[in-house]
Amino acid sequence: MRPIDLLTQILEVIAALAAAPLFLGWVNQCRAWLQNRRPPSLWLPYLGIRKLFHKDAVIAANASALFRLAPYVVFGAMVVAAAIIPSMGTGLPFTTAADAIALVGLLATARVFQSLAAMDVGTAFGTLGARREMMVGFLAEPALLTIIFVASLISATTALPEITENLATQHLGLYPSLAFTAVAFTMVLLAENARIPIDNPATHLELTMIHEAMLLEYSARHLALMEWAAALKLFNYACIGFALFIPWGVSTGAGGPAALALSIPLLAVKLALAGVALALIETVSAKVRVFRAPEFLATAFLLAMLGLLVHLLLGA
Amino acid sequence: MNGVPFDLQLLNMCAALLLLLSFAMLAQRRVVTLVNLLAIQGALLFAATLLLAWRTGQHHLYLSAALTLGLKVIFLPWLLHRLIRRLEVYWDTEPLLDVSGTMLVGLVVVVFAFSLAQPISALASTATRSSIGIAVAVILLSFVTMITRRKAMSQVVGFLSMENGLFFGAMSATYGMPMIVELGVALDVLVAVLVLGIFFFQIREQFDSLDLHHLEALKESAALEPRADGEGR
Amino acid sequence: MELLLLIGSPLAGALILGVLGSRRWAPELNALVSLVTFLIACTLTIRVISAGNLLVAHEQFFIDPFNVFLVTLTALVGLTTALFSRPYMRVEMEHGRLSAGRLRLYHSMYQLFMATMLTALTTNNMGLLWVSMEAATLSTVLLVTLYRTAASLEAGWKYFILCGVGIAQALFGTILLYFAAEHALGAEGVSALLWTHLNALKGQLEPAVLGLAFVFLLVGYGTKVGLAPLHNWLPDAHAEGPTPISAVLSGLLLNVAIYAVVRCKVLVEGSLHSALPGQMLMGFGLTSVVLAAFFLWRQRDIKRLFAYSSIEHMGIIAFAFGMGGAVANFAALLHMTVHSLTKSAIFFAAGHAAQKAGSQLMENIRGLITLSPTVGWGLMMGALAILGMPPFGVFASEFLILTTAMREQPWATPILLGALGIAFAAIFGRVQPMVFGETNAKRLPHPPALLPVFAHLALVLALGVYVPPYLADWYRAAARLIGGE
Amino acid sequence: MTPLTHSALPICLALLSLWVVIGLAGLLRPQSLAFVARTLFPLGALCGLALALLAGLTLGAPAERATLAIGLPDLPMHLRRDALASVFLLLLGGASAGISVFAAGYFRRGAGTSPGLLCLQYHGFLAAMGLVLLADDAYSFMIAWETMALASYFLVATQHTLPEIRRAGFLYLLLAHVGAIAILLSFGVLQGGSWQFTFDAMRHAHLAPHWALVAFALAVFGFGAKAGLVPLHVWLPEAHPAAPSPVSALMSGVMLKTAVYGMLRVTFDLIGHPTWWWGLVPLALGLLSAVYGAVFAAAQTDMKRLLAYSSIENVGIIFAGLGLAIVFGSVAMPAIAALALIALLYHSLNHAFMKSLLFLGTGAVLHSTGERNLGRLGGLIHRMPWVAWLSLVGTLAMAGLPPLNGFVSDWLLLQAFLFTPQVPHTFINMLLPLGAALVALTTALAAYVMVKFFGVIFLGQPREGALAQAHDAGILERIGLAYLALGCFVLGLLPTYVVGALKLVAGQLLGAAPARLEGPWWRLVPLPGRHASYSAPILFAAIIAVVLLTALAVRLLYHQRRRRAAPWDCGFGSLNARMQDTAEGFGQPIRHIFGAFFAMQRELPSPFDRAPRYRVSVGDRIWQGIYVPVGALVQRAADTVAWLQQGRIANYLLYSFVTLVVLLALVL
Repeated sequence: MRPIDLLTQILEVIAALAAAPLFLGWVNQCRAWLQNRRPPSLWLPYLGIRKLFHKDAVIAANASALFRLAPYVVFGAMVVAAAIIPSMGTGLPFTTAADAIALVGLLATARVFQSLAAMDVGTAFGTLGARREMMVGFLAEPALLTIIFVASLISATTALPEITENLATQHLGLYPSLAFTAVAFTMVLLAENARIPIDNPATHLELTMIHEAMLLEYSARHLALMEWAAALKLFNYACIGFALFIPWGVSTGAGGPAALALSIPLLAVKLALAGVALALIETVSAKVRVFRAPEFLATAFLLAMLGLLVHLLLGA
Repeated sequence: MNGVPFDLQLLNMCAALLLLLSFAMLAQRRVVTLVNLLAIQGALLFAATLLLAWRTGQHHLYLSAALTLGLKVIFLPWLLHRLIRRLEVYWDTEPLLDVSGTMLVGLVVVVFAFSLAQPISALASTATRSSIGIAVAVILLSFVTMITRRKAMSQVVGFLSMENGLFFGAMSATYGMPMIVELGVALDVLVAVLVLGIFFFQIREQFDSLDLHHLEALKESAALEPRADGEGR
Repeated sequence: MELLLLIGSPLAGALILGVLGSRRWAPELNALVSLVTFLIACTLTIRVISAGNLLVAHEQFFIDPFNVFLVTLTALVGLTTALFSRPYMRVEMEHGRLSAGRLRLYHSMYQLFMATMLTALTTNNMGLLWVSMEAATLSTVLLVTLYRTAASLEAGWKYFILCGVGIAQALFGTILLYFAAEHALGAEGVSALLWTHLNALKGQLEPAVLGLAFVFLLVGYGTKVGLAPLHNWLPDAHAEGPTPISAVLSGLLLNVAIYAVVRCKVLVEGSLHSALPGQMLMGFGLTSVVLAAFFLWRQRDIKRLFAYSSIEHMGIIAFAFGMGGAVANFAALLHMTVHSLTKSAIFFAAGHAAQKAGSQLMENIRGLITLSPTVGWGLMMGALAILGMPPFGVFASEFLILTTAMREQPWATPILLGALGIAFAAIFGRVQPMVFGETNAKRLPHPPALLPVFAHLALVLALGVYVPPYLADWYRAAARLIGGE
Repeated sequence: MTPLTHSALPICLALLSLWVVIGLAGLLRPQSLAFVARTLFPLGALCGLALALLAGLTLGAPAERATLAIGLPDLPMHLRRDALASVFLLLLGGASAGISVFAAGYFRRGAGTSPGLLCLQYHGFLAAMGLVLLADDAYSFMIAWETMALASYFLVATQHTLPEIRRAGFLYLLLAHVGAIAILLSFGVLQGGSWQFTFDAMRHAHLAPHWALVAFALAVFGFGAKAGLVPLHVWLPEAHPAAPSPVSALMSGVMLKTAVYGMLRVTFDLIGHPTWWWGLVPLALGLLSAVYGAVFAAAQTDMKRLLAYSSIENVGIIFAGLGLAIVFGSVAMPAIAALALIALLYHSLNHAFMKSLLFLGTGAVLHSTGERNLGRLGGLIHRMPWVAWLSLVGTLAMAGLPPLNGFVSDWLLLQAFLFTPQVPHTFINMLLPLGAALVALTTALAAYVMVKFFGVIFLGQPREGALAQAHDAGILERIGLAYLALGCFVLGLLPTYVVGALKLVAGQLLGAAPARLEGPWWRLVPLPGRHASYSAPILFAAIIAVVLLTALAVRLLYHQRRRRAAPWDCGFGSLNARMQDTAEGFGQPIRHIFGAFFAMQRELPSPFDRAPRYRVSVGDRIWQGIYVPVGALVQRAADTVAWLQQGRIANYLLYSFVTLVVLLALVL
């Protein structure tokens, strides 16, 4: 384990923690522009989180310890996940502890805890949100796994850094299978992060919301952690996307400080572009009814499996 | 029939008559007459046994002839007549098959019986080998009789005539069985008839009739009503 | 000597009980006589194990491994049944279903029946065999009608006529046998019907005649075995008689009948040198198993149910003997043993159950386990045993029979297994609600004496996990005798 | 150690017979709970623990044989203990220890079977399962197998006064018996002409390929019926809920695994060299069962039925692994075959612990609330914290979440699935990744099911007033639950050791020498030379660390002020318990998406109903499609046959006559 790798590892986690809200803010800003609204401040998420941390926590009378434990677990899972995803370099020492499948498992853990916490108080919205979240989850998770299978079949490993390295270093080739999976991945990303067309982060319209419904009972620091975790989740998904589909620019195997230094601005650029794209999608598409959500996700799942088949057929 | 000694002719005559009697039983509807026919059958059997005994000079045959006389000619008919009088069963109801049909079946059966007896007669060393076929025929015919009857009494008569057929078969094939067996058989027949007597009275007091259609309650083909609790399905 | 005592003691018992059978202590006397018979049988067995086969009374009687174990079994079950009938018949008297006179009839006929069966088993003379078989029918016919109900009379009548006619066929078969024998070894009269002699020179017997003889014998004795389609008297007779009689009919008489069939088969096979007799037996066996399985599916009367199960098992045994060979014969003998033990035990339990419920209809019998645990468990265990559930002995024999069938007659295996499956569903589906479930009847004051049930079941269980070597050798010897080289 | 390795088998036997003795001892004072439950059951638990330890220690020891003097005259009872048997003995002993301790506190006096008899049946059940694993000839195997079925049947029928329980018991025993018949036939084929029914003879018998196939198919049928493989699963959701909870735990956690054991024994040990495409059968059936079970579990409203269906799902996953192992093993890829085999064995172990844990949890809930219907539970985490938090462990494990044990086996299985490109059959290359996708779907569904299970029972507001009186489990029950939960953690956090042990079995079954484990103890590498790795301890530590750090940071940087208040009711009225999702409501998306699976009847209230009620019942298409028609067919056949017997003596005479004539014509 080289010191540079350790450095990369630390940098990545810090970057994730720091930049996640920023990314969220950026996306919101882009959306505002595209919708001809005055954009909110880029730092708004930070301010919100800071404010929440200062507030008094109000907890439902019949909330159990699980309710208060959940935010920490969710947040922790997201941070650990951030440490697994090679967003800057592939020589991450920690990634030996968990491969892509474990990463999906981590995300699932976060989801389960969030849903359980939402059911804990026993309000109509909490359970409703939990149910919908799990519904989205059990369709999105296999889709995500299948996407990862394609990538790992291409590079004969399930370790995320090696997939990235593999895809980044070999000569630029076209992978039709990856085209399919890229689309599928985008859909999963939208669904998992409660974006339009599955959910609308900007509204509290009861009948349609999923993610917000689960957070209704949370306040103050717990809510702050949840929000932050949500931002991290979006950030992580974006990074997974980069790692799988546009891996170029991360500092690979023997890459020294220079490569690392180069990879950071590249990451920023990717994120910026991703934010624009996300905002664009959310602007042009309309939110679907909850009943339609399964179809949307099933499509994603099928696309992923299609990608799998294409890969097996064409060997690419 | 030239070349065949006279007594043998007589024997064959008896055999033929036995067959005729079985046909008569097959056709006969009156219970009393049935019993009489049975008695005549017994008498013929007695005669045949006597002839055979005299011809072959086997002494145990005399004994069995005596048995036949006592049991089948005198005792059983007497008993049956008595039962009939006590129970007032004179007529059998219409058989399941009409007379001509029964006769036709009987004919087929006889042919079958003869072809059946062919190999046996071929081997038999006895003088009466030719009548084995008739014995078989008598057995099968009384079987048919039992099948076609509805009154308990006439079924019994059929049963007894079957015993007669067996006896005749034993006679004509092997000049009778060993003594101990003969005695045993005779004893069994005797007991059987006694048991029958008891039976008739029991049935009578139960159903005040000897018509067998009373005795058709125990069967599987009855439609089952659904079981109390629908378990086991 | 023991042999004559063996037959003599029940005969004497029959005479004595014929006179004193209505006394208060008559049941005990009955049991005592059976005990004596059993003891004699045991001494006889020991004697045979040590000294080998016996031939006595001018060779009219003989003992070889094949019949000696049946003799012991018969005496044993006879004893336990007498023990069981002691309280049972008393209760029947109290319920007013029996008069003293009938009880006397019952006792003396019971002993007579024992005597006839023992004679049939031990006689060396095919003619005497026939006589005693007929006598067995006659002695039980009046027992079947003991209750004088309409149903019992009908049952008795059918029993009498069908078995009478059947047995008549057997007589003709015997005559043909005698004829063939005489033809083969000249007119030496008496000895021509002795099985030992016939067996000695079965090779010379005339095949054509023996073929015919076998058909008559098979149809005749097969009627008493209850092989379908000759079985129609069996369910009625077994269901309508008093329970002890059902027990001995199912447990013993069927064995004796099949014993007779097998004796004949040995001779015939010896002379025919063809598989025809075996095939006939197998055909009868399969038909019985399949038909019985389907009949079982519709039963509502508890004793009828188990009567049909007897038909099924007789079918299995017939099939096994039909296959022949050392293993199959061995298995068939084992199956005869365990079946008669289990089935009589079941009838004991079922009798008590019906007595408590006051009805033989199964939907009136419920929740035995709360009503009287011993009866409940007895019935449940018995049913499971008869269904071939390990570790009971029935499974052991069925295991051997099935595996042999896979080798000898693969085509028949699926049929057998299917029938067994259906029988399982049928019987178990009816026994379970009788044993378990709730009942509105009140718990019994005194538990019934079910020692015989559990004694039998224990034996069956023991046979399932361990067949003692001497018993095994004994079975092997018998199997060899029957022609499993 | 050495003395152990040479005398493990006798000790195993001694322990099994000790179980029997304990059971019989229960008859001494059948009515005394203090004696039976508080004394005998803990003894049984110790016995199980000893068995587990012994099996674990002697796992690597060479196989031992023994021959007892009992059995059939020509077929004395053969016994054999090898690595495969040991693993399952470990499973049996380990899981049953916890279950017995729980049972000691669980059994109360009540209706149904008396405690003493229950004790006999329970320990007889355990001993029979042990004997199944040790049997080395067809006869003793069948005896043990059927005794196992019988004992469990009686345990299922404990509450025999309820008709539906009797029905469940009947269905169970019937299917078990049919399955046993198939197994018997399979052995009959396997002996391959030697007519020796010892397993050794079967090992050495050379079967023609088609006969081997027949034997395999029969085995799949027979053992599948016991394992609850679709479409032979119908008994399982009836029988498991019917039994008392410790028994449900035993049946679901341990007994189903004996079927897996039998499958492995027959396929790899007795048949030896399966053809590659045979594997597709268990693979397909397994995947079908997995999805089917998960979907139905999500739709259940009875907590024990839910767990029963989830057992079907897990058995499905195990059989899928079996299929993989067969495929890879027969195309000469022993390493990956071993991986699949390890995955399925691992999953069997995991399932034994987590499913027992959950069943016992439901048992505790059942006892304190008398309620099995999810619709009348809720909020129990406040009333019974022990049960709730321990069950949470099982829930997470069952949902396949890292770092608990459920995830490890899933991970191994997926690794095995993903290693197909080298398979020489393009067909399989196509198929297996799709299978992987299905496994992923199943795992995700399992998470859904488990959230429903835990959330509806333990979280939210109590749906019934009576739940306020619920009390937590007793001390013995807690010990049992804690033991099993600990098992989940150990299996989850130290996978390298478990895999190392399981490799021995793989070596025995596939003939491949167990490759030395590479990498340090804390890192699990699926295959030598694979760069994917998973380290449960580190991952766990990392999460804990981050959580603690965050908590610490929050505590240091900010205040800890906290207020309790009524939950937010959106401004209208006060919230009540009926506003939360019911079990039906939680299952709605599944019913919506997988509607094709169910035969649903729904009663929708009309808008004018005074008291609107929504009712939905979910039926099983397979039951209506296969079992009902078969029953009807037999019934019709029986009715037809019954026509033969019309009670007319004349007909009977006619039968005899015809028979006579026909036979005579035959011999003529």
